[in-house]
Amino acid sequence: MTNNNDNAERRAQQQLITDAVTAFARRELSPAAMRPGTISRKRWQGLAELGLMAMLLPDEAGGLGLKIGDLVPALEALGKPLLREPLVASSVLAGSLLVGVARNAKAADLLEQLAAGALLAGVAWQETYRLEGDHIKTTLASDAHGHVLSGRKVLVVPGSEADGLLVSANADGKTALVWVSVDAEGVRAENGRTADGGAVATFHFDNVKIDAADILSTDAADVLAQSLQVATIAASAELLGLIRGAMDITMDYLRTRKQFNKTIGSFQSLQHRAADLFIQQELSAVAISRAAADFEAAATAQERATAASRAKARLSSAALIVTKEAIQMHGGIGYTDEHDIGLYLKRTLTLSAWLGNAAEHRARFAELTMDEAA
Amino acid sequence: MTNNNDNAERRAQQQLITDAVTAFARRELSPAAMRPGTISRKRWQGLAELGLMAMLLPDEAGGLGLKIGDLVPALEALGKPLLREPLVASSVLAGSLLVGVARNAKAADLLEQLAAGALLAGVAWQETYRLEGDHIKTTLASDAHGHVLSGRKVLVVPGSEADGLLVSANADGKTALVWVSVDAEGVRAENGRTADGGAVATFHFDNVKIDAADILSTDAADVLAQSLQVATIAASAELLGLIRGAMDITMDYLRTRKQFNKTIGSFQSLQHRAADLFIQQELSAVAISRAAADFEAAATAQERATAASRAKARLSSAALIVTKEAIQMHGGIGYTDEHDIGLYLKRTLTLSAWLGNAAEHRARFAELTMDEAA
Amino acid sequence: MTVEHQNWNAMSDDAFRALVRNFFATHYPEHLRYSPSRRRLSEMRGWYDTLSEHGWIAPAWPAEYGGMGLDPGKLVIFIEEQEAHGVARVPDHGIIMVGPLLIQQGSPEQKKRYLPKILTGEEIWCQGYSEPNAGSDLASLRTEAVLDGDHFVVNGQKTWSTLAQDGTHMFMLVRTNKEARKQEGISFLLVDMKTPGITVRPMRTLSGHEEFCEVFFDDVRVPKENIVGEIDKGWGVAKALLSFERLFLGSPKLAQSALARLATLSVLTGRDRDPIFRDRFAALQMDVDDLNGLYRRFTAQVRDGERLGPDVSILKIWGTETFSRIGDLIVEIAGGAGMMDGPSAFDGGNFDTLSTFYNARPSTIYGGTNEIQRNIISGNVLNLPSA
Amino acid sequence: MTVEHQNWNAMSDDAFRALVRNFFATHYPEHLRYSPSRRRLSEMRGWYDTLSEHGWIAPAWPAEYGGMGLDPGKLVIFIEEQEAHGVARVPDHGIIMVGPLLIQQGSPEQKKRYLPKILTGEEIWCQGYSEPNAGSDLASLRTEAVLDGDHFVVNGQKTWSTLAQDGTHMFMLVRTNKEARKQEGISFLLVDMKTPGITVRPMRTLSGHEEFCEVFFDDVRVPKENIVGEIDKGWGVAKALLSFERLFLGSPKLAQSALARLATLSVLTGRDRDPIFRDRFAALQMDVDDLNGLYRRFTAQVRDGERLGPDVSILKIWGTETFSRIGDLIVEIAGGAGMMDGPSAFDGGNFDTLSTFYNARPSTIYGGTNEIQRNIISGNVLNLPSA
Repeated sequence: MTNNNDNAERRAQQQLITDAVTAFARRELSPAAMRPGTISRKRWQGLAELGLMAMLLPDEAGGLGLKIGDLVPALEALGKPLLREPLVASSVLAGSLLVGVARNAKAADLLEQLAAGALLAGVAWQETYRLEGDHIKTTLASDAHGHVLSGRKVLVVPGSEADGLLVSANADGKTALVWVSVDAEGVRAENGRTADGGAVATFHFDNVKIDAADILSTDAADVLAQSLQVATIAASAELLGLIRGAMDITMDYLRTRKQFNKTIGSFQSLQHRAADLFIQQELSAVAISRAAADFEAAATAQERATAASRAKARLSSAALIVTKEAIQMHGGIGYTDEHDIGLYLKRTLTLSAWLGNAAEHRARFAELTMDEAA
Repeated sequence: MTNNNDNAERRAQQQLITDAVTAFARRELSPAAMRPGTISRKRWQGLAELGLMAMLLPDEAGGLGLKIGDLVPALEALGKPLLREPLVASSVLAGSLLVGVARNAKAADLLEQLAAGALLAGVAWQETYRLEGDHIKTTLASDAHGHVLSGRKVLVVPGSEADGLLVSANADGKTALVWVSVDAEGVRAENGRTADGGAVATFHFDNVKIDAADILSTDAADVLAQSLQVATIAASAELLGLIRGAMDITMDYLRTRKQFNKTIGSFQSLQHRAADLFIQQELSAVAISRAAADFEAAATAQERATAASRAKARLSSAALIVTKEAIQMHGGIGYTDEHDIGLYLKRTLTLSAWLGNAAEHRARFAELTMDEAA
Repeated sequence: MTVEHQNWNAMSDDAFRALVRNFFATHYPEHLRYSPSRRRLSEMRGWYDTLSEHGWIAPAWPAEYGGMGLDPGKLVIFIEEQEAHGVARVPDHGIIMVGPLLIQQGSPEQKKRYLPKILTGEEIWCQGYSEPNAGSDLASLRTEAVLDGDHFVVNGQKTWSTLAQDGTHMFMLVRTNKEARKQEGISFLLVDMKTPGITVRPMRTLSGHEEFCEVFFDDVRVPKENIVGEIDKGWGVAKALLSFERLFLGSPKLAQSALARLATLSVLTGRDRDPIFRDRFAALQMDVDDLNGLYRRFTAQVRDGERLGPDVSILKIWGTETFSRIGDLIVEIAGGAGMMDGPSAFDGGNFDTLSTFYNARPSTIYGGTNEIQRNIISGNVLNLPSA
Repeated sequence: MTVEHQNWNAMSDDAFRALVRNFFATHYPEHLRYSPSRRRLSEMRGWYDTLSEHGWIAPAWPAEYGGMGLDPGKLVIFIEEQEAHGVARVPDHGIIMVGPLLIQQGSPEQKKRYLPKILTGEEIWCQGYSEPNAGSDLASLRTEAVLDGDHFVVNGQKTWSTLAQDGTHMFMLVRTNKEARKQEGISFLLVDMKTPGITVRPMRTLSGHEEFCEVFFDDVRVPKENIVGEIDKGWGVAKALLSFERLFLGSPKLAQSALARLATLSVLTGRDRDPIFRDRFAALQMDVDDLNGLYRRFTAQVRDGERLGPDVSILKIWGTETFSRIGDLIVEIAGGAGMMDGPSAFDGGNFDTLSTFYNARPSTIYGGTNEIQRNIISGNVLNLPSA
């Protein structure tokens, strides 16, 4: 598909981005920055300045026109020191949707704001806690008086901290995508917190009037599916960063903490379990780079969905294994909110459940692949 | 149900039997005695002389009138040094069936032979490799000319080494039980070996003529189900003996084998895995004694079935966990046929699959209990 | 306080069960039922008083000391009904740890001084064992008590003291002899938390609760007679508590109530009809059943007056790890709701999908990590050689 | 022997794949396809000759030494097609171990003497590493070789020598210096099995095959020039082979073909429609997929001329344990047939339900037990301190 020159160029570009991101992460991110539940608009701006918001956007939208595989190392580097800002939800997912529906003035405008770091968007697509199929109950009804949105969406990140929402709705059997401001009349947020303390909300739309200009698409089913897959791989990449971060902290602890006059890392039973965690880390790295490559090379919707589920099934599972064991290896101190390792567990709980957990993606993988395999 | 005197008497009687069986086991059983695949009629006789064939038989059949709970310690003691003879298949299962249909001259005669150790019976009940329901395809057809048996039964222990078979058959929608000599006309055995080298066969019955006197029951469905449950608990008890035997050998090995100038049992990773095997052993002991007690106290068929499945699910699983780890802990030597520990794995493979493996009994347990639980 | 002591043990099991069930139904506050995490004293004070007034606060203590004196069979019924009704634990270190210990090993004066106030709830106890650098390696503790006249002067720091912020008294291990080998030279001390020089700092846990505290001792003067047993022999005193603690920590209670929560969530999510879930639930059900069986085996040993052996460690391992597996499955079937802090709204009702998961985390750590328990089994039960 | 060497690497992947597929379809004996266990030389001799005659016996050797000289991409295709067609391994210690080693580290004389006869199959190699008291602790081996004139005199015993009964030659580790520390003083020696004083005793395994042998050495005289590399420096020579061996032992081949067998049995038993089975199969499929990914990462390292690090041990662990889990599930879904030795007759065909399970047992033991591999990871990759 690409020749060697392209490949070399791509690798060089990836390296540039990753270096910049790593430097940013070292400067701006830390577990301490994770603790407050609120998003820093300044850091959000900073992420935009790195080009992260624009990576997946095409050239004509002011973006870099990169692919998901290019984003993986950057997200990994940001996940490792813990990132409070909802880069995957509000940039990767929202951005992919906007790019997908781009021939539209409003979408182009939103994209421009997004690329500049001036927009914090939420994507309201999910209506139950399950990784559901295509049926959408939220409706966009249109008549001579205009357009009206009604329904309920759950698990919308970043809740009321969002400037506005991209909402999927059933419009005469097709999937529409509309832009709704969070303070529009008829919009009600039930705010909550994710496990890691981030903002999230259930949004109720009670006959919300929608301007025609804010209807970004009336046939967005494929774009939505594909954007969710991109976000799923992106979330998996952030999980890989979490795994690496938790591993570093835990291995350091094993190398230094003493009990019974011995460094606890010298106890063979912990050593062997550490080896198993390392295997989980390496499997995760392999799984995600393969999924990204498969996704890019995919010819069919089924292949894309398979790639995304493969990544999320492995990463959601591996990250939980690693962070749970990290707590156990830390002993009591790991269970207090005072030690950073707990933040890794909480962030992992959040990201591993979001967009479908391991069991849900394993089930989807089975559906997608099984009749060939068994 | 019983008063304290009865209980004390029962415990004393159990102790007597267990002591006698243990002495017999020490004298007559050993891995070496397990190696030849053939059954020793002399040992079979010896087991009968211990009263083992008669334990479950009622007084009037020359038996001891004991219950499954009394048999558990004896089977455990026999399983531990490895028992080649098919005590559960040809005595517990066959005996329970014969007792269940006992008002019958032929059955009484067979029971007498069984109690004396003169009979080696096979029970042919299973038609597929699954732990199936009640539907029996083998038929017993009757008309003016007499009775004819046709069909196929699999996994019949001890294959052609049996003197005769107790065969279940569909007789006009009811379950008949008939006695068939292995060399009767129309009986064909496809002999095989179980994993542990024991005799087993698929029997084909091609219009086999059955004497009216050899029809032991024409309504044996309940007796068959209950006898299989008794045998399932008995097989679980033998598996407990296997676990204990494999544990003893393996812990001895860990205490003595040296590598890297250290006794391998001093390596903490092996120590912790050994602790987990010990937990499996103790859970198994608890599971089986509870299952036996539940079975005896059961008021319904459902309770009896639940007790049996609970025991077999735990024991089939635990015994495989223990014997597989035992091989791993022995290293290469454990994989040769020259070391005894392999015999424990092979016997475990045989007994854990026979009468339903862990997954099958877990599924049955779920069916039997789930609508109350979840 | 006058309490009418009945001969509960003479009742039939069924009658006793009915009585207990009725008691909980009548007296236990509805809003405190099925609490997912540990309740503070302020929330449980009313219930403590109710139990106390009826003489039901200490079901396992002998009647002569003011307990119900239940035999193990009746005690099991009591616990089962408590569990079935969703009754939360009161702050019970005095009732389940200090009380039984003093009854066994306390001086007559100590029994007289402390037991009645545990029964009334006037005094609430907390534990002072762990230290920042002596977590699982308890014997290396460094908090020291130096004799000065008729007082010990205590200096040092304790940690992981459960709900110490609610405690009026602490039972603690202190080093009274620095020359002796690790496990010797430790004494078992009873301390009034109001004594000057004590600072309590609650620690927030992952689940957001202030369940544990750090406690600092700065020249704290404790009367000499507050030692339990002999001076320098506190390790033996504590050890008796430790194997009892393992029995307690291995109680099927946690796993059983977690399984009930799992069943509830499976109905809320519709997973109760999913074959994959049913298979895993059946396995966990059997794991809990066998945990129950193990527990009864050990309690029967206690009932028969046998000393608990080191094998009781298997109970703590199996109990807490079964609990943990159930917590994992709750999170799994919660799907997207597994990312939410606190309760999520399902169609059939609210459900906190992470509380069991969080509660399972410390269970495999406290009371001697499960690694320590496995060391005990391999060394003291299986006699595998030490490294 | 004259073989026409083609420039395979210049072909397109598709064309090469078609060629290889056609080759196997045309030449490989039908009755030897999908063999569940290791085949003996007598069964594989014909196929060895066929490969040899076509110059296909050593796909990974450089063309200048008579191999196909395939680049890694083509090699993967070759292996995939081999696997897909169910082609069994020939006795290949010469091809995959001794050959590459000699090409790298052998003297010109050794290359000339040994390589051609490996290609023709005139000489079949076996391994002499393990000893009864030096299983995983290879460095403590005791078989000694004492220099006597221009010969070494070898005494001792080797074990776990795969198919040594079919070998004409053995590559072995011997102790040439007893004074030196454990890993020093070991030399790498090539031995003709016809030399007087060698006794081979096949051992029967659990699966009933004579797959391994014990080999006894009683004053066996081996020419001095048969040492590879320097005397006393054999550990380094062997180590290069060991990390290559780990790559080889971690090949997804075993797990992949086991997964195919599992799929076959699931159809025979109807379990392919069972949601519980499908869930577990999907998990195993992903485990195998990621194993594949890992394997390619390490082979890419080899391709790029990088040295394999100690982290290659994860491949051996994950590969063999995934293989083992698949073997377990085969036994499980076999139901009652899981108790049968050898093939059972299902409605759709015969199936040996225990062969994969048995083959999985030694896989976690040989080539350095998985315990040893975990020691390597924790010590040399994670830098955890030694005890």
